[in-house]
Amino acid sequence: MSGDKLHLDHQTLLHLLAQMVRIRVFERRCAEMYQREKIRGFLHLYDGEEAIAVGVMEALTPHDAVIATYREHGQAIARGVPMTHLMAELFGKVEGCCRGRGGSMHIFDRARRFIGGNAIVGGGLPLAVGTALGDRMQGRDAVSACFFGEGAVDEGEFHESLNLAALWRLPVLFVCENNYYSMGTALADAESVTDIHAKAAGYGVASEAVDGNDVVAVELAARRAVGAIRAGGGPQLLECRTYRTRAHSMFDAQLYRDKAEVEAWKQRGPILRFQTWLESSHLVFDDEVAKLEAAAEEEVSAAIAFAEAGHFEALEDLERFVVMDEVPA
Amino acid sequence: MSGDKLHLDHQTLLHLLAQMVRIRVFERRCAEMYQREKIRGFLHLYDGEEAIAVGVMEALTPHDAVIATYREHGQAIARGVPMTHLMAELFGKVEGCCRGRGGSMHIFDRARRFIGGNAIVGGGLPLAVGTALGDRMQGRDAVSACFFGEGAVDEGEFHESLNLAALWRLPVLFVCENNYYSMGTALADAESVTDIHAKAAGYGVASEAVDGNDVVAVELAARRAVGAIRAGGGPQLLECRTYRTRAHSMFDAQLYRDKAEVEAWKQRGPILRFQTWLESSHLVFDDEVAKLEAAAEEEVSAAIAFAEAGHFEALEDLERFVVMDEVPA
Amino acid sequence: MTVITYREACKQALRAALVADPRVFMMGEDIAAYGGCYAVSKGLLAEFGAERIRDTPLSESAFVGAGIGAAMAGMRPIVEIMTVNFSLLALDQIMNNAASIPHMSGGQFAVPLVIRMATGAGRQLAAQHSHSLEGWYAHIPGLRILAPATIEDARHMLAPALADPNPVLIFEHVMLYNVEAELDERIDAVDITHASIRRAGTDVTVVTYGGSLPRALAAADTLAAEGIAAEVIDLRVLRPLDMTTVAASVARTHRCVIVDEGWKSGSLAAEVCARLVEMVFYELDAPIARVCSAEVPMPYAAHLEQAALPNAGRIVAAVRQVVRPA
Amino acid sequence: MTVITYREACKQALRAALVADPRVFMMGEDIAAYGGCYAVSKGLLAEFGAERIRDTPLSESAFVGAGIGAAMAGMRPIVEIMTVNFSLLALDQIMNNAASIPHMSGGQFAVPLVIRMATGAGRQLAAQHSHSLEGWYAHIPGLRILAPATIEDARHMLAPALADPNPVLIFEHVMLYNVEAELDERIDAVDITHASIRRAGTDVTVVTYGGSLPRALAAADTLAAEGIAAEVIDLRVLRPLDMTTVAASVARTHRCVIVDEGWKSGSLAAEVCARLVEMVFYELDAPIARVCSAEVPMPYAAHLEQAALPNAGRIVAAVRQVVRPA
Ligand SMILES: Cc1ncc(C[n+]2csc(CCOP(=O)(O)OP(=O)(O)O)c2C)c(N)n1
Ligand SMILES: Cc1ncc(C[n+]2csc(CCOP(=O)(O)OP(=O)(O)O)c2C)c(N)n1
Ligand SMILES: [Mg+2]
Ligand SMILES: [Mg+2]
Repeated sequence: MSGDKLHLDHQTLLHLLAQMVRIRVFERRCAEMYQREKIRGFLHLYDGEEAIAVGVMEALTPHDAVIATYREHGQAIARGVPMTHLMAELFGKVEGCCRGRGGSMHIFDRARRFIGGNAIVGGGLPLAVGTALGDRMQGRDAVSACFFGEGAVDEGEFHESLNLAALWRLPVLFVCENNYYSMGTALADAESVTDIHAKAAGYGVASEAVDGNDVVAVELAARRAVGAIRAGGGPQLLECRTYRTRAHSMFDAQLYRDKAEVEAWKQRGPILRFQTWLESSHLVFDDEVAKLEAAAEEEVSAAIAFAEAGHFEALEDLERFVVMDEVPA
Repeated sequence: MSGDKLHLDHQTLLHLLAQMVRIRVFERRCAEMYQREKIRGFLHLYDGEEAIAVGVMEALTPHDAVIATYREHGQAIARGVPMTHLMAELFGKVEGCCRGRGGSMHIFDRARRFIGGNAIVGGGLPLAVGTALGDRMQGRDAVSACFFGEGAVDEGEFHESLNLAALWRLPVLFVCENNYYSMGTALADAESVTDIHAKAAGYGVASEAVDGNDVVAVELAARRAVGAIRAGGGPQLLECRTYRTRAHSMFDAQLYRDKAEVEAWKQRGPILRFQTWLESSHLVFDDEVAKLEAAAEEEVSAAIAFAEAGHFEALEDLERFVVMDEVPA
Repeated sequence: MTVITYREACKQALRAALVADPRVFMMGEDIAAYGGCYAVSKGLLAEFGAERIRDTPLSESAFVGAGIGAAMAGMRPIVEIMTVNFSLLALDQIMNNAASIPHMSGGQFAVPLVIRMATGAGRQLAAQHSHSLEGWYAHIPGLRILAPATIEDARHMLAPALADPNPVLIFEHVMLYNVEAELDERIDAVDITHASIRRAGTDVTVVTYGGSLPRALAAADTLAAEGIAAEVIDLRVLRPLDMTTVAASVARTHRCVIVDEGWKSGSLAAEVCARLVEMVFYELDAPIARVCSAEVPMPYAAHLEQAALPNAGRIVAAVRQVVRPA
Repeated sequence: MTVITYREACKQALRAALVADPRVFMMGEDIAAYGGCYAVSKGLLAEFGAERIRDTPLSESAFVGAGIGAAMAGMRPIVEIMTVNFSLLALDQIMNNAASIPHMSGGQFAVPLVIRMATGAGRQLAAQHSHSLEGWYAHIPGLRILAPATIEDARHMLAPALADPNPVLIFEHVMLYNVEAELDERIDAVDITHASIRRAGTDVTVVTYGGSLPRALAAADTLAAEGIAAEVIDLRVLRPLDMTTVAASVARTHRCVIVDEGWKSGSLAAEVCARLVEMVFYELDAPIARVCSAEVPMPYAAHLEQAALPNAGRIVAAVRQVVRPA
């Protein structure tokens, strides 16, 4: 699979589905763990948006950097962060990828160049400009993929970051996950122009809007964008239009939207759609889907067991890493 | 004079010239006073840009609000702030419009709704959105005219303010004084897209670029924009293209630009051009120009005398107004 | 007497303000359609409409600046910054405009603006969502800083804040919203100038505010059982500080412990300590002690977070040390 | 021995750092083509080229954040924020990213970033351009804060700052740039951990840093003529504070005056005072005094500005009061 064309072979298709299912199952169990008070704090789930993380991540290499938001379980899983480390993090255990200090909103995984998990809306965009600058100055052929919600477009950081990345032609892939709401505020109540990908023109940044619920479309668009970046075309903006079918966080009564709207989007959910298409096109066998679902369940159960068995960091270590002794190699 | 048409009668033409000359003369004497150490701190002169303040201000009424930057002597004078109060302010005297606390960068004049004088690049834009909002909520038919340099376009505040003003369709006239440099940084080194008025499209804000060295063109464009705002068309952006023919401030060696470039722009200076046109079109008599120049010199000299004769605020009053006792009526 | 939550008290205050003065309006993120991140403004949109209860884009700098401008244009805005954590994005507007314009303009303009924000830790929201910066904001001349710690203050501080011609920042601690208490309906106003002695005592003065008040009161209970009578002072107003009340108390008790959820270095507790040294040094029988947050970005894990925060146990230990040094 | 300006010392430090390590680069507003707002980086563009000496747009939040990202990607950026006054626009990046990511990521990422800024008043730049916030920044865990007050520190603090795996903020006082002094060429390194006794004395400890050091030394001269031997300590490092040096001095002199250009309430001076109370309370023979800036947005007029700032006269008066109370 490369360049502008996807070889939609059997394994690839199954892999895309499996990745989305892994995320979905992981988060279903997260919600359960939240109810059981194993997970606390803010928990932002990704239901309905899985195609974006999965599609984009397929277009990246391990050398690339990924910068995400507080709603980043999907990106982390698609990027290969082990579920065990992820779940242990959510449980606040020292075996978690951030020793339990970060929690759901701050997933970091150095080995996978997964650089947050940022809970300040828009806060990750400048960082991505920086990793791209650092990579370029060191002659690395790496892209910095920066995920953010359409709410981040309201922030000055969006503007400053797009301009800086474009001005210096840095290898940044800006991925806007437009799910039409920032918490309870509808896009049209926050942005005077709701066509986000069109805003890129103000910076001379090439952009594309894509159906964010279509994993193949996302992957294709991401490959095009990453290809353009690697070819020296400067930063690119990908607007993925999608919908969050669950509440914003675990504290949201969803007063701001209709049940019918949510239902309609559920019917267009990325997993349902892709799976239906695969099945109706006879591209997968029945038991393959069941198998990958079972595998996902098993993987998540193992992650929960791992997290359960984990330990809480020693209190003496509370202040460790506030000041670093060295730059990790 | 009203609406889209300027009645270019004799008095009007003379008035426009006189206003520009008043600013020019005022500032020439400011520079002198700076050399004589009567004025200190940062002093940012407006030479070459006078047509913008004068042209825009003609389109406003006393009810409108004006929000400016640290380079605001021109706006203040065109708005009617008495030169005496202005010069006394620059001298740090209590007779100054801000009792000598603000200095050159912070001219305020409540009676004329002149709301700064803001030395943080971009810092005035949110304020203008706010005065426009406040006016609108109180049913006032007032426009908030917000002046800023093209450097402010780099800042997140530009983005946030244009969006908010457009979203709420507030009566803000954004006036970008594009003089192609922010201190020593050329526009092309700061903005990936240098066509500033085009950026307004990202916010659904109507915009126009105008020759900022042509006072009549500026006034016409400002009248169109203000007319559109008063007609309920929401905020408008006016990009006035101009050039600062002096140094950025009194500390600038101008390493970043060619003398020839400056010279070329001087030949296109707003006063020179307008005056030449008036004279060659026989729209003014010779002695009229000399008269208004003399009047300006006299006014400025009187302002200097006023400032000289002024007093320094009593030290006991240092902390006065840090906390206000009441909202001034 | 009715029992209400702190959240409800905040809401009643807002509603009363909106009813009382047509110049009052609210703006902030998710205050309208969503009902407020901590549900404080739930219902106000329906009652007052979208002109006066305004959802804003996620543009902290712009809408805080717009609040300043609207205040200068004659309105009485109540701007909500969802939580203090996001206020850094608006700090330039707060410090360089709201706090500076009155003085810098020679008194020509006032900025009668109220900014409310939630503050504090304790909900496992981790480093970027657990700041307690109200004491830090108290460094800025021109601002008045309020920290309602009781239902009464939550209910009544807003009116005088709106009447103040100066920018007032109100910090509501996230752990207080669900606290319930009786609201004495005979009281219909509070001042925003004085500290308040929440519990009288003779052996030591415990100075605190906001979310730490319940911790300090709990500590005082424990200490009472040991025979140590702690006087607990709620600062209420973090700027300008009412040091007269605090110093008078310390002049009686001769000992002082300051409890503050801010990071210790550069905390408001340091300022209170320094002022006491300036004012009543010769009355002190023991070093002044501080119980503050550990100097760490707040960790997510509950046990680490609790270890980082001031709590009754740490307050009790600090008081014991001050009263009966080992 | 050569006599150079503080400005030149800063520039030499930058040049040496750029020569020593290809990972080092600079970015900031007007540092390249213009040569730096205070001319510190003049000439570096010609010497090192536009890749390593980068003019940025006026986007403080983005380019500071970009510095953080570049540091995490292996570079050693030196970000210049033209002056501290504009740093508020980047504060979210500084506090919520630079200072938080190492701890929050469980030690996976360091942020080896240096941010330089000019600070302080004295040039009649008025309220928005005269802040002295370095002491305020010292509140934030995860940062190291440096305030070079001497030519030697201006020349040599940068190298250890770059070697530090943590974000380091360096504050250069605007009134120091033109100061000239001899640079001892036999000294080729300084530490960034200790305070320094700039003048020994036995009667009182005067603690200060940055732009106030010359004022404190001038005051010590005056006091010496009156027979008061003041020990002057330059904190140098505002976070973490080297209180060992300060406390040891106060334990000898038993008296202390702290001089700090920050606004008094919530100043670094308050923190130093509180620490001394915690550490050497029983050694104190008099209340600790603070000489800070008046709590006003800095006025433009020279006489008002000077009245608002700490100066030798106010320091002398404070010391006299502490040493021989009226
Ligand atoms: C600067 C800032 N302001 C406000 C918040 C509170 N907040 C958390 S998530 C959120 C909504 C963001 O919406 P969007 O960017 O569209 O992402 P989504 O949650 O839809 O994925 C808000 C307002 C925040 N975290 N940071
Ligand atoms: C936020 C901020 N960053 C930097 C500065 C320093 N500074 C003062 S004026 C200026 C240039 C601004 O250029 P522009 O907006 O184009 O206005 P001009 O001076 O050309 O009129 C800069 C960088 C500042 N005052 N505020
Ligand atoms: Mg969204
Ligand atoms: Mg300019």
